[in-house]
Amino acid sequence: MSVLHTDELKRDEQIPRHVHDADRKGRVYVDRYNTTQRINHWITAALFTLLTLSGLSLFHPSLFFLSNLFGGGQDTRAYHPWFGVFLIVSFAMLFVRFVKLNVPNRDDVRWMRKLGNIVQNKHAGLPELGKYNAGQKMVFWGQSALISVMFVSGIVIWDQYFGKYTSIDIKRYALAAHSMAALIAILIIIVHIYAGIWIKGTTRAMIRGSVTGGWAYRHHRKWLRKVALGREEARAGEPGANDPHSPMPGPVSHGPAE
Amino acid sequence: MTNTWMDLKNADLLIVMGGNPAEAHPCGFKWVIEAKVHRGAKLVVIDPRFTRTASVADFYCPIRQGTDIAFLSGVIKYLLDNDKIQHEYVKNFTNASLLVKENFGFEDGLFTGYDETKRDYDKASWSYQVGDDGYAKVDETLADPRCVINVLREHVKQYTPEFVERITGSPRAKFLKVCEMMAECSSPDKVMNSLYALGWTQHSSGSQNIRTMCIVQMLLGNMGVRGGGMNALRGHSNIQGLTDIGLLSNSMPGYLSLPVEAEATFDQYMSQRQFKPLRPNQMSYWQNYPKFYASLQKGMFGKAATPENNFAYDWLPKLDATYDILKAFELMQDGKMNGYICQGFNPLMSIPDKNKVRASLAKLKFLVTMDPLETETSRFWEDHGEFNPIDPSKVMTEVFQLPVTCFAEDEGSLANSARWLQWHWPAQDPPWESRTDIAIMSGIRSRMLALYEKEGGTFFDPIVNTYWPYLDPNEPTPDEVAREVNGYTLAPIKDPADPTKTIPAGKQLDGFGQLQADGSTLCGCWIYSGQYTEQGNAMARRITADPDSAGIAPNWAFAWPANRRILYNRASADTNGKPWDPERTLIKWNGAKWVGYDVPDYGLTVAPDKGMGPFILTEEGQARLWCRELMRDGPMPTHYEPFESPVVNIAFPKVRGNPAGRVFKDDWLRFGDAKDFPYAGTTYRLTEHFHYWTKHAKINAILQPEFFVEIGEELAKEKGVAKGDWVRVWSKRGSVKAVAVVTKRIKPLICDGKPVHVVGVPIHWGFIGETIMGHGANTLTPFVGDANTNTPEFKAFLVNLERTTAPAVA
Amino acid sequence: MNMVSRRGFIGGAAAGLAVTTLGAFGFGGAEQALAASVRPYKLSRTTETRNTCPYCSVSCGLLVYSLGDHSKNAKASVLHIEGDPDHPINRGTLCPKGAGLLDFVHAETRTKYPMYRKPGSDKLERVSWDWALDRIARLMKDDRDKNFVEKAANGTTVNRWLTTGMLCASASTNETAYITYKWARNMGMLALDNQARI
Amino acid sequence: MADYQSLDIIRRSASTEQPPRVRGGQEVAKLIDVSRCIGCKACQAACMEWNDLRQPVQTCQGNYTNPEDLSPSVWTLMRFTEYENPDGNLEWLIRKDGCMHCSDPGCLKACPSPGAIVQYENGIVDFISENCIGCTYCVKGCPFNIPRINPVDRKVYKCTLCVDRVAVGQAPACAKACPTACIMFGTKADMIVQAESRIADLNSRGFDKAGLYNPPGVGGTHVMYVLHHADNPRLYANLPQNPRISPIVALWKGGFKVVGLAGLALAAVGSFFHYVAAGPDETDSNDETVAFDMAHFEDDRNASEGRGNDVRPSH
Repeated sequence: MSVLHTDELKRDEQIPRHVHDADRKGRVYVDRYNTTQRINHWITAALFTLLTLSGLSLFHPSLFFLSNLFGGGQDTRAYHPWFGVFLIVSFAMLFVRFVKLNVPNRDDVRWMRKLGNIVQNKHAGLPELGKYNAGQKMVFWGQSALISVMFVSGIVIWDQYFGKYTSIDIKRYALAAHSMAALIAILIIIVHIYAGIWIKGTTRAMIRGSVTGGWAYRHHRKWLRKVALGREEARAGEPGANDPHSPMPGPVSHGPAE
Repeated sequence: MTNTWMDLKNADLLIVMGGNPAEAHPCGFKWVIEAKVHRGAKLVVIDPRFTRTASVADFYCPIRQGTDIAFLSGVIKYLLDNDKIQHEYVKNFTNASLLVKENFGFEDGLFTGYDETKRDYDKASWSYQVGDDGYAKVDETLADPRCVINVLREHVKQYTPEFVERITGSPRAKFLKVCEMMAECSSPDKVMNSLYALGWTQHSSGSQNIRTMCIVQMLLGNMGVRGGGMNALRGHSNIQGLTDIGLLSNSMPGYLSLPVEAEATFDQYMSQRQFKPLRPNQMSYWQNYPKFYASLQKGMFGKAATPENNFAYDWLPKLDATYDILKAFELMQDGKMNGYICQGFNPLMSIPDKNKVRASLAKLKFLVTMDPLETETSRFWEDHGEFNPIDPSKVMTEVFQLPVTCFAEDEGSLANSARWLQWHWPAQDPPWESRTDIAIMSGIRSRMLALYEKEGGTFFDPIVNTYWPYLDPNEPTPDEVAREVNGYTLAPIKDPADPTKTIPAGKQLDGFGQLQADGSTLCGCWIYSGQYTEQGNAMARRITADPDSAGIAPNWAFAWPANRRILYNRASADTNGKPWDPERTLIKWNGAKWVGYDVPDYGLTVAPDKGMGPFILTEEGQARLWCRELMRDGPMPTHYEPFESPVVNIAFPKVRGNPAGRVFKDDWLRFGDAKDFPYAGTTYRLTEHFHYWTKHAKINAILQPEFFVEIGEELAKEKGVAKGDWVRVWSKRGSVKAVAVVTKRIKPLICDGKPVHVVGVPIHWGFIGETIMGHGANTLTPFVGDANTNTPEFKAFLVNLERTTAPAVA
Repeated sequence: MNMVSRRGFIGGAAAGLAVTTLGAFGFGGAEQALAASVRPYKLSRTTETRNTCPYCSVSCGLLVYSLGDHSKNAKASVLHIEGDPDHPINRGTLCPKGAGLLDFVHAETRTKYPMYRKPGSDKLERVSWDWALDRIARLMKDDRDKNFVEKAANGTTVNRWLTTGMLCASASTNETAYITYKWARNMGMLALDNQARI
Repeated sequence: MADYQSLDIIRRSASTEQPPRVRGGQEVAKLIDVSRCIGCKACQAACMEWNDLRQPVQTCQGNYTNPEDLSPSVWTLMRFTEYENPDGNLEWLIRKDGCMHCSDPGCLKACPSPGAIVQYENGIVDFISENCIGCTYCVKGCPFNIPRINPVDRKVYKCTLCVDRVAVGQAPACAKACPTACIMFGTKADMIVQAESRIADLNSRGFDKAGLYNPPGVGGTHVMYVLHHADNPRLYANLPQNPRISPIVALWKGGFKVVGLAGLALAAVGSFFHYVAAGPDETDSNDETVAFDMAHFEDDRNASEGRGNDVRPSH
């Protein structure tokens, strides 16, 4: 991005490399997700959407019309498990990228206690947070668990290829588990999406890859500090090797961010 | 069948022995179930295997195959000892009181007159004591030891329950339970019904098996009554008809018999066919033989058959031996048969000793098969690996496989087991290039005729003079033929029913009562007369009414003879003409004539006090507990072991098999003994299949896809065979591989203290069709025939068995 | 900025989800018409013919249904067979053999054309009817001329032909049987038998 | 496909709309009297013939049950069991397996595709292939393990009770063919009366426990058995003792379906109202400035902190 500078200020190339000056004076952007991560996320999101639409069409009669999006019931039934297969791959990549930053810590507990305030947009007395807050971590772990459940149960009920390996009784449990897990997962995603709408400035992270400095300061101040001090790589999954606050124990080597 | 299929519902006790109707005749068997459901009847099954029939039976008794005569002789003894017989019936309607010749006897398993070298009897002593009046002597008191019933009593005395158990392996308690159930039916209001089929006929003593049950039924008074009778469940749709029409080596239509060589002249021939009554006032209906004969010969040769030439008597081929199927293949094997025509028959699979059959066919100059299906026989020369090992290049037989229409494409009548003649109509056009049998036979005939007319040849008078009045000589219509079989007048005749009337020439006959011996009537098969009268084709009638639900349906199609549905129905009423059981009225005497639901098998106006017996075809007018010289192997049944038996005959240890049973010389060498072949094999049908036809039908192939053998759990354990394993079963004649069905339904039979294991071999697989290729059951079976009918002994033979691997796919 | 439109997309998805969810409570109105139907009855315009089962001797009455109405240009072909309910014995029932008759009528292995195998050959070859019948007549006549026995050794007239035999079909009609009898017996054939023997 | 409207539908899978119920009709049923079954498989043959089904020919597995199992082209199957009763006598128990046409069909309950499974007012439960999506939920819904998926067209098949025949007043092919009238067909009421007389007959023949199998757990069935050992249906090739729709399936397709969707709706609607009530959570210029300062004046980090403390503008 091309940025104009004032003489008093550090030139862009002088400030930490994941912070960039904005067009507007006195504003910065902080890198949050690189392109691969964003593509990975959106592929996952798209698959999840397809799975939700196709899955729901088979879940409740009134939603059966959604199967028309996929060319009818037979096609919906045929595609759904394949979406699932792609999702599991895509999600596994996300998981690997983000798992280290999603390990819960004591800040999360304190943050959770203030949840009542948070939903009222009151941030007073909140702990400073690293890259993710407890809610985001819950989304992460919740989806990880539920997608695993859906994958395993999905295989069991994927009659076309795996029908002969399990008894009908096991399949019945699998079906119940699958649909229950799916509902919870969708619920989580609704909250996830809404959070993106509600917390202004959030979606930019996944679309442009960066957030405004203010957003970072407001929601993930600990993270911002590290980024601003150049102590932490801004990109998720690339924690600063020397960061004593980092919950991650050892260095992880990654490819270039951009 | 003496009775109808529906009439089975009128029985109180149904004995299935020597048959498996649930499996082989399911739709007829429904009437057994009806008897159970609506009458509370009991069903008893006596069989080596717990069959599908047994699965719905009230009582099942196992028996070793080939020992039915011992079992039933035990029953006869039980009935006589316990006085459980229908006295009035036995005394009046059977020959119980007639006196047997003094010099008739039985010793060591042989009747008087046996000639071991001929394996045949001189039957001179097998007749009644005849009085000065020419009639058989009687003792009405039944006290004379030569009374038939006393001779019979003496004959069966050794068959105690213990002895029966030793021979048959039927547990004594079960045997006695069967005796008790049967004995109940000696009361006039209780009726037993015997259903049998090839489980009795396919034995070297097959005819005598049936005889034995006939005796039981006579003692119980169950012949000629509703719900009773002897019911032979015939195997094929028109096997009855073909036999009626005389397509047996020694027959002519209507059970007339071909002359034998000794009957050089017509007078000699007729002297053997007098059927003079043996008791006063008897009808002895066969006395009309000359009428039947003359009318038949008019049908065969038309104008060329005249009273002067004894209706072309000399043109009839004369027998020097019996040319049955077994004999035909024996001739083939010996190179004495050059041509063979199989009009819808599959001898390679149906005749015992498949290896012998294949080798015999290979010696033919030409073989013609006419069949709607490709048969194994038409491809006997084709190498199918272990299923049909042969080198085609060494087989010099010319083979013609001609496509023929099937039931769906042809028209005509079939005679069912109950003697009903039913007409059917074609439902589709002949597919591909198939033609009707009639067209093919006529086509060959026309060509041969032309050749004879052009080239001359050996004695062709009978060929050129054959009566062939059909509009299209190359394809006579079934309608034309049916009219001829029924018969018509050739010249005006007096109406026998009303001598004041004359029936003009060219009219269809109303029945065989109108036949004449002078050549003024023509009739292709006298017993069928009435099938196509001036009123039309009676076989096409479809009137369902059945008064009193008697199981008769008198106006549905036509039943021979004379539309009579239950044979010997006069015997359903007592000596006064009153039904034994009013609930089961068939016919009764109303003071002037016989009336009822069926056509009376009797003189319509002959009063009961005239002393005429109810069995109008016999010379005695009575049923025969002892049958004179009419059977080749004895006037009374005797237990003989099958030719291949796991045990020796404990009744007569010196006798192997039926002393008069048919065995060719080379076949003695192809018998095995119990040392090498310890298990008792038997063959049978399964309900899913019909012989070797349905293996061509996908549906039936799906239902029973593959050749298997059935063995009991005990034998399986002994041989280390599990359900579904492959086993090899072999006899002295050949070896087969099959899947093992290990079952609780076959149990070892304890015969004379030692267990006999039964090996069941169903028959339905071959190397052509939709089913999986299989060896034929006839690979195993012996080439031996019943003494009277020459029917092969498919039901009892010896095999060995071992575990093996699946056959190589050919 | 395209950001707005992206957000709009996300919001739209959420709203869509809400709407579809609401739809599940009966506001959807997306029901299809109740158009489920039964299979058409396949015999409604077929030709029904009375026949008799060709297998065992119970002689079950059949109703044979065929395609085509016997009009000039329609080739009749059986498409279904079931029991004749009027028939006094089977009253409409059929056993597994009878119920499978359709597959006998249309069996793959039905004979289609006259076929001939030459001596020593390993195959059947298609021939014409005329050729086959001519050849059979020739073979039979030659055999009869050569081997017919007019007189026995003792001079009795016997007029028999023993070197060609015949087996007759247990499922052919009485009319076929009669024609067969007349033809075979009048030539002097004695080795003439049928399934009753077996 | 022609729609004869000869049979009215009373239940339709995956449908919330009530089918028309003004006209009422008689329920029909098939009564299978196992005590008079001879295992001849005529029913199987007739079923294949009428419905134009031909399973590939299999092999013999060492018993009489052929084909080995129900399949998309095997809608009914005789299952053979050899049973030695306590008296030591053998009984060959032969049961015709196939769809029971439950009054409360588990398949229909489980089916997600509208109109793929219907129940007619006469009690017949039929699969309408054109609506079948091949998910095999019906397989899991069925308490009798009957429906089978065809891997080629991915549609599920089972006995239709010959609905096409019944619609024109004929008995199902199997019932018509059955040689021993072991399979009877008529109104359900008549079949129950028929069963009673059969049970009385069996009682008189020593089968004290003979009875009718019309399991209440699925609301009764339109294919019923007369069993000689009604106290132990498991003897008959594992006929369930007390079949009912699996509680798991009932849960999944019952309350959960509604509660689950309600939950989703609540979440969506709730979110919207939250937005309306609480409004967006936005960063203000203060936050931005602090962040800018942090990036550009890292030494002054502590000084600039605190400025961002939260007083949210309320909109």
